[in-house]
Amino acid sequence: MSETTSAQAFKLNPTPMLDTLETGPWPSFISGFKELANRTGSTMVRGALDQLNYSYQTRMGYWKGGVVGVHGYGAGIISRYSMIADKFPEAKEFHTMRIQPAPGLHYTSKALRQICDIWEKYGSGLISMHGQTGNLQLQGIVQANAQACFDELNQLGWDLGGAGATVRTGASCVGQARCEMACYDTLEAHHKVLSYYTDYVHRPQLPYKMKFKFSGCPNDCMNSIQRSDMSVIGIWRDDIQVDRAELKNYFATKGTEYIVNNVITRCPTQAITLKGNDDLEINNKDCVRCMHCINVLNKALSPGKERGAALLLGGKGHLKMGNMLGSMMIPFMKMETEEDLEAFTELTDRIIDYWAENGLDHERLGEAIERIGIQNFLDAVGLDAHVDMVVSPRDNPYFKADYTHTPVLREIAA
Amino acid sequence: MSETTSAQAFKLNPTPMLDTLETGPWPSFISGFKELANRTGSTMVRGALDQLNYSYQTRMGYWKGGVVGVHGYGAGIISRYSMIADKFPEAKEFHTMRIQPAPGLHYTSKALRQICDIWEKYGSGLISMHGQTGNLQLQGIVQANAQACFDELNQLGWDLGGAGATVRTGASCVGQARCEMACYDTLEAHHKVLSYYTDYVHRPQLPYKMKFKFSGCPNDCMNSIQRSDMSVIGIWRDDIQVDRAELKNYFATKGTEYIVNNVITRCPTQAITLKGNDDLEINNKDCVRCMHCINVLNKALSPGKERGAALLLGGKGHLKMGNMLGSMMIPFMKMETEEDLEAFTELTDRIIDYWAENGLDHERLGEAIERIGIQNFLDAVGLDAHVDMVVSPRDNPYFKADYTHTPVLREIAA
Amino acid sequence: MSREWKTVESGPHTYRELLHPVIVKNYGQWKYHTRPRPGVLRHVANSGDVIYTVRAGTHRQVTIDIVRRLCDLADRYSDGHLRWTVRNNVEFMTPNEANVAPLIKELEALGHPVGGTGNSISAIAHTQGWLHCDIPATDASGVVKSMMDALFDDFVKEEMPNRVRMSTSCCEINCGGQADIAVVVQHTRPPRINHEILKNICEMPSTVARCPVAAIRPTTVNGQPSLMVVEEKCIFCGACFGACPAMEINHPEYSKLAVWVGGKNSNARTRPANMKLVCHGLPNNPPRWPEVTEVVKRILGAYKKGGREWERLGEWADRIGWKRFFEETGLPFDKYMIDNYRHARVSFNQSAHVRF
Amino acid sequence: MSREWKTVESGPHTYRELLHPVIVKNYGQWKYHTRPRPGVLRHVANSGDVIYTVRAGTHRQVTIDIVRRLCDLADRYSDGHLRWTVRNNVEFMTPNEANVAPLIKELEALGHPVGGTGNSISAIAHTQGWLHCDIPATDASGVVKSMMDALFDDFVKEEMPNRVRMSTSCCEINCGGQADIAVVVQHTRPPRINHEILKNICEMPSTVARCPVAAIRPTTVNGQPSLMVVEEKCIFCGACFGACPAMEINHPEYSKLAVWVGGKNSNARTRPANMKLVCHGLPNNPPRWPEVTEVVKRILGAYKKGGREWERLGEWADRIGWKRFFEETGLPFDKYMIDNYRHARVSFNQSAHVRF
Ligand code: SRM
Ligand code: SRM
Ligand code: SRM
Ligand code: SRM
Ligand code: SF4
Ligand code: SF4
Ligand code: SF4
Ligand code: SF4
Ligand code: SF4
Ligand code: SF4
Ligand code: SF4
Ligand code: SF4
Repeated sequence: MSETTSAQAFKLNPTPMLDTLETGPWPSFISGFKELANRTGSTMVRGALDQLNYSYQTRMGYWKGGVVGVHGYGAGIISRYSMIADKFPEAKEFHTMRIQPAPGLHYTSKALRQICDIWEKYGSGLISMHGQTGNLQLQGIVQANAQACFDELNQLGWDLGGAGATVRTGASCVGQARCEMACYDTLEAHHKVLSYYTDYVHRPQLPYKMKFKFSGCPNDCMNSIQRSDMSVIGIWRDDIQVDRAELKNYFATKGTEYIVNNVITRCPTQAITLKGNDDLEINNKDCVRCMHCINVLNKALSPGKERGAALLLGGKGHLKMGNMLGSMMIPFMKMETEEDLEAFTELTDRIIDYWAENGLDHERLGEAIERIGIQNFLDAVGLDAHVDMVVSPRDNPYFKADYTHTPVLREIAA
Repeated sequence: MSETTSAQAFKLNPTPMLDTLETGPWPSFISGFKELANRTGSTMVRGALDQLNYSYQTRMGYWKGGVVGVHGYGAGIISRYSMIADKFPEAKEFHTMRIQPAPGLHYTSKALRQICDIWEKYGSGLISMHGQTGNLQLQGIVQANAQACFDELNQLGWDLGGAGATVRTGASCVGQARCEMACYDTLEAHHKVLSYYTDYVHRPQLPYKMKFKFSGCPNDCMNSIQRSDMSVIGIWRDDIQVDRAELKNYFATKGTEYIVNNVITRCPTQAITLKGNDDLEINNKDCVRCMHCINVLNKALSPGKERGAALLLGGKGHLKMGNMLGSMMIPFMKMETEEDLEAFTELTDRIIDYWAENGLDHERLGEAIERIGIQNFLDAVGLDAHVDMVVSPRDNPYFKADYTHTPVLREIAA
Repeated sequence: MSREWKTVESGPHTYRELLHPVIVKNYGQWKYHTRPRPGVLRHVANSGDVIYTVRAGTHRQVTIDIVRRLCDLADRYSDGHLRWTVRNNVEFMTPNEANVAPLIKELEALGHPVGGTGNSISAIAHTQGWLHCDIPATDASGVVKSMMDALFDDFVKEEMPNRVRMSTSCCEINCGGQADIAVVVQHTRPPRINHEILKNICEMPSTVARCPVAAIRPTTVNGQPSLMVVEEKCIFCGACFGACPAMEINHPEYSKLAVWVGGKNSNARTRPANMKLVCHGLPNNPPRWPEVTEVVKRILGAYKKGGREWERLGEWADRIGWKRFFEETGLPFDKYMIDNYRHARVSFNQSAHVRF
Repeated sequence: MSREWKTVESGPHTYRELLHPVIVKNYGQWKYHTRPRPGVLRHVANSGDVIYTVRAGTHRQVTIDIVRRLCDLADRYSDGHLRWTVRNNVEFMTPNEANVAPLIKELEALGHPVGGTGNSISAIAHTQGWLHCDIPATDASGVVKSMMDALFDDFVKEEMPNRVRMSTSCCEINCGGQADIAVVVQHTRPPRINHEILKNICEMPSTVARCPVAAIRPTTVNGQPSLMVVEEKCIFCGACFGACPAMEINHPEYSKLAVWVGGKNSNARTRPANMKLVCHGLPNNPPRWPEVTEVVKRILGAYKKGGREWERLGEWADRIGWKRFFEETGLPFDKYMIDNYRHARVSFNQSAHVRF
């Protein structure tokens, strides 16, 4: 029920600026939009194209926010009203529904077709696939259609994602589904954890946004360290597994020079040494789990057997502080059983609760920890400090240790 | 004229705590003090020992400052009055005269004996040789003797050093006097620059202290990068000089393995490559002048021929910010002729003037630059920005460039 | 509106039934992979099973028509299964090697380039821009389309030293995330305050609090409580505009584009690193932003030439030194590229290490 | 007092006439050096001239008697020339190789150990302490004498991986400067305010301004303007005490000693680096501070064992990782060692790099 007119009467308006984007080898979103509009006769898409063309001409944006939602939810739809609806009335409403996809962004054609059909019925037919946070973004719906559209989607198992001061939609790498590097089941962890926080996703009740991202190994294909407050990165605790035969093969086919220059000398901690002319040895005590040697020699080397995940806190974008990368909090947690995942959410609960109580309005977790001081944070959430949390111990003398604190003496006496 | 009594009557008081420091192989300052007191019968030294012993017992210090000076100077003497003169009246005054030694801390026995004689006449006979800033510290004089003592020293060419909000006494490494690494004449530069700033040394008129240190090469034997606001470090601009014969010799005597492990692999930028089995090549474009290869192979390698100095700004101790290391301002200045040194002080004048006008009370140069912003600082002192000033370009977007600033376009158009 | 359906707060969609059967069978049991050609991965399981992945670029801003066509391909070549990557590429997985070549052919016929794997330039992560956001100064989709047209070859080939990740963001907030090369809006003037609308729509205390440098102060304008910006303090970040639409930071001329390089999120070899500013003041020049593409091409050209195998862009610049980076790319370094924000000091060259 | 002399503001003493003639002759013309034995350097000039340097430890807090004795030696063995190093060692330079052995013998007889060169532990830079300063919490000279007694062997031998520079400071200001190992006072309580003396001696605005965290506030005590410290904010740094003696930070029990490692000022190999906190809460335990020596010995023992040739202490810790540093030294890491000051974030492990 998007606003359409009869197909014969429908004609797009001139969009000279946008038309220049229809040339060149890379897929043109403008061509896609036009094709859709022409087929469906969507005036909303026409209006959006007109306004976009106008933005290209004037080099200014013309959307403003508002409040659009579905019953019982406080988030999930990004509302957009045109500031120049007098000029382009066809796109005066142009809201986006953020749909949480399955972990790993897996679909069947059947599931996608169902979405397309519902979206053709209620919305513009435009989709952003996917948003940077990981939502399937259905772009272009009027308020009047939102509830009905959502209800149909929801019946098929789709739910809205987060927006505003909520836990946001999660993201997980393909992980064990297809990747030999995965140290835990990212899809399952994503699914469990985000399901657990459903209430926080739908109803803003936090100081600000809170993102979880799940990467199966330190390659961090989800960019979790920079793009999420809670970055869950797969890791292993024991030795790198070595397939000696495959290793020999690599030396034979790639040559020693290649392996020296591309593997041995590139290990960040010089944990790998050449043995003789055609073998190498890894000093696992020095290995910092960077993944590089495994990446290059992936047939011969794999993460160890004792696998789990590390939790890094406080990654986020530019706002107020500049880019922030998450920092190491827990180097290793098992992530295999139900109980492991419960222990995980038990911990993240404590962290979120603390932040919810102590964070300022619009202050991300990482900023709050920095402002409040990591010592206070650790004490409050019941975590012990350990040296992996830092690159090196502090280099300024401005700390307040309790004066009774003399652990070293006990040690030395012993 | 230090307060003495007749030698027979003189007896030290018990100092049981201090006496424990008279054992052990390292020279004992306590034994030295006692020897002196016993010989000269100095009651001031006795009082100082008594008070020091009391400090050892109570674990507290008992000196307070005041104002003691010589005619026409606003600095140079650190005044100390005992807070417990009722207990230890003999050391109720115990001031230190900071004397500026010759650059490089060179003496003749004659010059030192003259000082000793004057100091025996007017002061306690205690000397701190040297203070961390580089002063010859004559410790223990009463106000009444200060002017006469100074006058006698001054007649021999000795002058007071800085204290408080002044340019401080400088420090310079042994440099060209005895070191093959020296890239400029540290002694001469020290002498010229500090003489030039004599007025600033003697009369507090700056926001806070200002230290110059002169190291002849990046080994920085004067710790200038951490201990001085103006760190002047010798450097060269052309290629490292190689004595091929001596290099061959090193390979022959030390062995290739030694040179690979201790030189080639230790170069911070991998600028050195092994050539064949017994030679090496330096890619001088990648060399960052760290000195390491020259240090190890000092017979074969030397700094280039085009020598000068770099200026780093803002090094200092803990106060308020934590340790600060000086940062690169000018990578290369010639330091050979009178004119070179004048150009140097012309530049440091501009820096000091700017800081004098803009620095807050008790704010060191480095802190001021940080607070005010390096851009403003560079503009004000008329220096161009260059990439050597940073480890890498900024990683946060919070900069204000003028909107007319589009240098890149000109470049690209060209 | 009358509703029959009672919402099920189901959270993320279930995934198990969406996975290809070969994946379900070998879940967590993959042994290694190879890349038979750009855009194709071949994963081998401990069981001996093999799955081929064909990756193709998309418009990201797609439509139901485009999605349906991709579904057709999935039905034909990958048993009805498909997935998207974090960089908006689509992936088809099939155990059937024979499907690979025809699938590629059809994808290319539809205009979806096959590539983006290994040491290629993958699709550029980007953001809403003028199409949908309420605070953008540019149109990320358009900038990206323009750049990808120019970088097309490096998407379908694997000829860079290592993978290249790029992003483009339409305001300084940077929803596109950091990347090897990122194009981000940069404002060059303080916000102008629209006092007309401010009084009706501004939550003034939040707006004041949003400013990272406390440049916004309460004031009175025409007898009404309003806000003012202390120009000397303001760093043109636009954070206030996100809090209050009356803080008009966007401007057709004063809002520019900047280029950042060396962002790295992976832990491979070096620790993850923040990206650095290397070019700014580029005009916001729709519909094709040629200056941006030119700068990006220069950087990529120099990296391609000088980077060692497996060396990410930032690692290359760190190795050769940033002075050389500017030399090799021909970009000018200027004073604005020296940090003067909170942690400025740690980026200063606190050493005598210099190159001549 | 009547004066005849009119001050000559001469600045630093002239140096030319103080240099040994061989030095004057070969000034700036040195070619290389060797170390024939610990404590002895042999510099060779382009001219072929040679000068031997004999370096010996001193008490730093010396006396005219000690200095005169050293002058005697200079007259006898180095043509009346001698110098001091930046670490308070004395150096005698002679072109005459035959003078070296007897000079060493006499120095040792006088109690001056010969050494401190090359990869030895040189003398410990230190500060005034209770002997002279107005703000010290300990006596640096005593701590140093105690440590050097224990480290004597490593001064006269060259058996460490690289040179070891140490320092000791009697308050947190750290006049001793940073070093491979530094012992620095650490306060564990806020200053107590002595309101009695405050009103007479305190320049209140300066004292308020001196506090790095704005913990000092004006207040009224017994009707008089005075100061107060906000305890939650105060970081026990003692900066206020330097500005005003009424801010009594020193305390026999609450003032402790901390050990820092890895400071490096030279540019050799790595950039200069700040030293890091590795042990704190050590009691201020005169006259011998045995706990400090014990901790320092542990650190040096581990470094001596594990460090590679030319590797400074901090480089060693960086290479093996700080986790291993704490394991090898047996010192406990604790939460206070995590930075929480201005640049805290840059010291966080913003990566998944960990060792197990
Ligand atoms: C849609 C999306 C861009 C896209 O086209 O993909 C987006 C769009 C917006 N982001 Fe974002 N962000 C999007 C992913 C991100 C990411 C990337 C990520 O999540 O992986 C980041 C960086 C990581 C992070 O969380 O910091 C990001 C950092 C921000 C920020 C800065 C947060 C910060 O603390 O630095 C803001 C500003 C704010 O929240 O006030 C913001 C705000 C916004 C707002 C809500 C602007 C606003 O305040 O009105 C944008 C709404 C646009 C619209 O009309 O739909 N967005 N934003 C992405 C969400 C799609 C989705 O749900 O899947
Ligand atoms: C005497 C000396 C220690 C020693 O025994 O060697 C010393 C002693 C004092 N220093 Fe220092 N500093 C001494 C070298 C240093 C150094 C090292 C250097 O200069 O190479 C530093 C670190 C580098 C630097 O300048 O930052 C140093 C950093 C400080 C600071 C902290 C400055 C900062 O910004 O971090 C203060 C505090 C202040 O100035 O308020 C200070 C203050 C003091 C005062 C004046 C304490 C005070 O405020 O009353 C001490 C006087 C002690 C006395 O009774 O004589 N002293 N001070 C050193 C000077 C001797 C000389 O002139 O040769
Ligand atoms: C499909 C995808 C995950 C997903 O669930 O969607 C993925 C899949 C793989 N990544 Fe990735 N990476 C994916 C995004 C990323 C990202 C994030 C991004 O692109 O935004 C990163 C972090 C980038 C960064 O550091 O900023 C990433 C960093 C890596 C690395 C580390 C590379 C490095 O040297 O720094 C590897 C290791 C390697 O290349 O062998 C890797 C390796 C791989 C492997 C080889 C893992 C495997 O064994 O299967 C997969 C095929 C890679 C290929 O394209 O050749 N993947 N990978 C993502 C594909 C994005 C795309 O369409 O282009
Ligand atoms: C005499 C003295 C300079 C002076 O004018 O007083 C000096 C003299 C020499 N230094 Fe130094 N350094 C002197 C203090 C320093 C300092 C500062 C300090 O000790 O407080 C440093 C910086 C320490 C730091 O990084 O914190 C210093 C870092 C070096 C280095 C770099 C070492 C490294 O690998 O990091 C070298 C290079 C070398 O060892 O070959 C060096 C080399 C040398 C050489 C070999 C230079 C030469 O060719 O003549 C001299 C003999 C060194 C020796 O002891 O074996 N000198 N040297 C200082 C002796 C101090 C002492 O009595 O122990
Ligand atoms: S993060 Fe690791 S486990 Fe996940 S897809 Fe990337 S390489 Fe595989
Ligand atoms: S994973 Fe990284 S750190 Fe570990 S051995 Fe391999 S290359 Fe080295
Ligand atoms: S700083 Fe350089 S020139 Fe000066 S003494 Fe040390 S090594 Fe020699
Ligand atoms: S001086 Fe340092 S950077 Fe230069 S070549 Fe030698 S070791 Fe390398
Ligand atoms: S980068 Fe800025 S303008 Fe673009 S979508 Fe994100 S918030 Fe909106
Ligand atoms: S643009 Fe940024 S700095 Fe300027 S007033 Fe707004 S929030 Fe503050
Ligand atoms: S370290 Fe502190 S107490 Fe010691 S001399 Fe310096 S200022 Fe005085
Ligand atoms: S001790 Fe330091 S933090 Fe505490 S009040 Fe004094 S100056 Fe401020």
